[in-house]
Amino acid sequence: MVDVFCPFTGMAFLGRLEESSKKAAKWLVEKTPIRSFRDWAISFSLWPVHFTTSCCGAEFAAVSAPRFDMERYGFLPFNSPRQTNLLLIEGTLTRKMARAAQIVYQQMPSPKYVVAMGACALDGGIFHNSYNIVRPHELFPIEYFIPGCPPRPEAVARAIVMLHEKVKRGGTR
Amino acid sequence: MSSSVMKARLLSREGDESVYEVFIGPQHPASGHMRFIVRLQGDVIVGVDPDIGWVHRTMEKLAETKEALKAIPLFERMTIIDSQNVTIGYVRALEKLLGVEPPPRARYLRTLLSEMNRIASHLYGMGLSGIFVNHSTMFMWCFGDREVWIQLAEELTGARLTHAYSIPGGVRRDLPQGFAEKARKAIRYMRRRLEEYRKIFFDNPQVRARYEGVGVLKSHEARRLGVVGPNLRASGVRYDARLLGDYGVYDELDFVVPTAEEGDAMARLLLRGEEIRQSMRIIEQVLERIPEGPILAEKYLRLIPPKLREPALKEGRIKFPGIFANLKIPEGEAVARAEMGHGEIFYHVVSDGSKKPYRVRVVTPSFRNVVLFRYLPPGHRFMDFPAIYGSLDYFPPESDR
Amino acid sequence: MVGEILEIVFSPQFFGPVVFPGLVTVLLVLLTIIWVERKIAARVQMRVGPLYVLKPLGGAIQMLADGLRFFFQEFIIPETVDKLPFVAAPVVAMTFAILPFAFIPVAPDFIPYSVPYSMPVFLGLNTVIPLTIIAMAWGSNNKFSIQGGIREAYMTIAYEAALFTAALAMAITYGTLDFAEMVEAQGVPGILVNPLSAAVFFVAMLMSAGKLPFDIVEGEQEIVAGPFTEYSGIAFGLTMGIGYVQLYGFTLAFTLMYLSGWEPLIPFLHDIYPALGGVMLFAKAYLLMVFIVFLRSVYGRYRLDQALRLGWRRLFPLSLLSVFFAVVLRVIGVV
Amino acid sequence: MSVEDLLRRLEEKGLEPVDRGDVVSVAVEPHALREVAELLVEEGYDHLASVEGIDRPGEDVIEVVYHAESYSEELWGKLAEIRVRVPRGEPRVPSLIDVWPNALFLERETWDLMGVVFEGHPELRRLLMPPDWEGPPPLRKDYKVATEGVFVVVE
Repeated sequence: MVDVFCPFTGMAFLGRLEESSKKAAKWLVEKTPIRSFRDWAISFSLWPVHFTTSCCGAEFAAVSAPRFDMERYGFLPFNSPRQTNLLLIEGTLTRKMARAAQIVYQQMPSPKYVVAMGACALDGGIFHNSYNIVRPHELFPIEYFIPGCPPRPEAVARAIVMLHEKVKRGGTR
Repeated sequence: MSSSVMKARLLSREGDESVYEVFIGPQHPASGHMRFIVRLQGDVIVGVDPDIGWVHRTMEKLAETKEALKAIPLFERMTIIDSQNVTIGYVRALEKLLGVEPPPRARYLRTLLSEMNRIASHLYGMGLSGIFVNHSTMFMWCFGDREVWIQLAEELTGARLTHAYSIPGGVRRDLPQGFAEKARKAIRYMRRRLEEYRKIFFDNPQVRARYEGVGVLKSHEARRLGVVGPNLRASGVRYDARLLGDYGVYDELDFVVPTAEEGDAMARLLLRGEEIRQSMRIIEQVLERIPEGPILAEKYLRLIPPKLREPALKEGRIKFPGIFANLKIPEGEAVARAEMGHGEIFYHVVSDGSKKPYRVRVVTPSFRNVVLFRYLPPGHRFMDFPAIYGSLDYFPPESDR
Repeated sequence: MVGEILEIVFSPQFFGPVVFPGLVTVLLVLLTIIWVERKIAARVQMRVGPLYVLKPLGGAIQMLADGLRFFFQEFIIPETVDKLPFVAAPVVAMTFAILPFAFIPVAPDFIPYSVPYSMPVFLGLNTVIPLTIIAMAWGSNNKFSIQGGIREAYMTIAYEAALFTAALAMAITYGTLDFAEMVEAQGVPGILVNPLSAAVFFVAMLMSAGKLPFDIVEGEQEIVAGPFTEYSGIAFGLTMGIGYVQLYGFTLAFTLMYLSGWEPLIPFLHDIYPALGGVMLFAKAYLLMVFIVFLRSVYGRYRLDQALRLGWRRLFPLSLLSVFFAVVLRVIGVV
Repeated sequence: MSVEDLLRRLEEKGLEPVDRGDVVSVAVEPHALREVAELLVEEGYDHLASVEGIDRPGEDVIEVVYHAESYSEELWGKLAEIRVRVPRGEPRVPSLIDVWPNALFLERETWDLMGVVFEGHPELRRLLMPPDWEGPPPLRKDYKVATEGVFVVVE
């Protein structure tokens, strides 16, 4: 963030080149045709990060496996949080894991979404009185909760489709 | 090998400044819910420190706060992919304390679901071992075929994964109509698929190159380390908790406990395939021989009010009488062992005569296999590590409980 | 005025690098081949694959959605990275992946930059990419990235020697270093004349483009995404594309060297506009690419040391053998 | 290598083994623990199946229970159980990692969750609990968690 000499000071860029270019880019991205284009692209490219927090991961794997195949919606579990935009909390979040989940969430580039899966992620579920769990809604802004213990893959698929539609019509901001 | 040499290999090594430490997990494409601190010297692993506990949901403590029966669905969450086998041990321990034996039909039904779960669990493990060498087809095939067995189990019990099928004294539901035919069809399908797995995976030169001769565990080491399950049998030790005759009807059935001598990762994978074959044999025999009769012990059937008892027996669904949840567990102790897909699970239930167990100790197969992460990888290449991990069929929530 | 612009646009010097086989075609190939890869894998794996993004065409524009998403996503430059290589390396890598297309002839009278040694120039420009990948790895300042960079360095040395020597064999066979002349010299497709060289070139090509079973550099099961672990947004989109662009370039070169290039030429198309004569070349290269991405559903990943052993102990001696073979062919005067 | 041998040898040591069907149970003092463990290894109990602590605040002791298991066919159905009672205030037992190598993680877990100190264990670090866990070992009876009500209506 340095002041750059700019002959058009006061005309095009108000003072700081970097900041005003960011503003301009943001303005451009928020304009209607580009924004709806962008929302369309994001909605068909929800890539969850490879981050299994608990046993609901078994059903999460089933979601991308042949019978339920969420890749039809462009849903592709991917390696590093830097390249993904969806964090699926798969079941119980233990205290140890919650910290990792927070770091993973911070590492993800925006726009990013969180979907909490399972009764444990809702409010503890069967482990509501455990000494080692946290409720994910205290940590992240969560778009959708998926009830069930574990939720059936259909339910997970439905949540993803709902998120997909929400993103598509620009409902996530 | 003396135990001191073994101990030296087991202890974690910090290494000097030439060691390159890589943290694999908890967010990592190949770690699932755990972390490995892998110490490398060049490309060679000097030591691995498994850091578990990321999914520790305090099952043992919570079991003490619940009525004994309610802990069955709780323990299922340890190994959600294998929930009948993980709870059968607990149910057996309760049965020993309560002094009831399940009727023959219930024992057959338990065996049936156990084997279906074992197949699903092995498919899960084989699928993961595929993705750990980036063989995505194996992963997808196994997970797709797993759905066949999950659907069958759903038909039998009403739940995809969390069956809560065995209860002290029997099972919860009877065999649905037309189940035998569907199961036989699934077996025919699976036999055909296993051939295809062999073609694309087990005989694939790339897979053989990655798995053969990697992570060799010798027989005497496996004995001393208390390794369980297919990992033990692949090292040439013939031991299977099903052979103890403590639960199910395994002593009446004709099946083989496969073993392999090599003890490497490939042997562990092939053994899982062989166990699926044996499980299918067991299912066929169970469907043939299953006797007629009640599915809950007489002692508990009597607890059901008479006007509900007749429909319950007719429909084959047990609706729990209220008193059932409030069973007093007689004072005493019981141990039970059962063979899960991953290996042997051990339960020790201590009761002080109240409704809730005083202490439940459960040692899960994955927890007993954790030592292998210390023991096997040193000396291997870094890229062998996922192969070793994949071949061990380790399930973190089970280990952490 | 319009005529002049059109003349410039349709001159081989512009049309070659920018439209075909260059930038525009590269983007088109990128968009489709990744979709083809995912679709083939899905079909083998009893799935459907990308579909709902464009249902009538089976989701063919899935990569457009993914690419746009990367484009609009935040590009995070972490505090700990070395900013210049981190930001510049993907761009440089992409540039050097696209530059070689200027030296690829697509039809008899359509040679963008006619140099008498287009083959070494093409291969040489491709060897810059590993350096940029190492720069990315180093700039990322991430343990996984550095591991990936080291793997890239090892792999580069292992496959490049074999790749160049195999190509040399063909140069000896045809007596020229120019792609266009090679195609003209091919009465019989080169793959039949010197199958050894073709096999070595093919495997080395797989290694170079980082395709299965040699996607060791990005080995996600060990090192997350290798050198690209820290990249997000548009920069990751670029890094993801590099491998495919390289693959496209190599398949074109393979077609020119071993599969008799644009032959059989379709005179009707060639008469309309010379570049259209390259349709056969493109079709062959594309089919080859489809075959290569199909390998994803058959193979897993080899280990680093196994790949290196393959490179040094098998491919390199075999490539030397193929040179010897080419010399023998030349001496006895078969070609 | 048979159960009779084991019972006889334990009795020779002056202990009182109890055969409870599938378990041979023997109570020992902490100082004799290692000796008995080595005896069990000689008798074919080659690994541990479990190490656990049972908290008994009423008697002010923690009972450390070891279950040894064997992969030899003669001893399959019989577990060997060693019970050690240590004071609740200062629960210390010698580590058996030299005798049974796989006690490594089992003992570490028992330390983590029950607070039993295994003397001579090389790495008593947190295993399952978060590394910054403070407060009493969670499996002790004085660590209370909310209990469930009874939701079942008695018909």
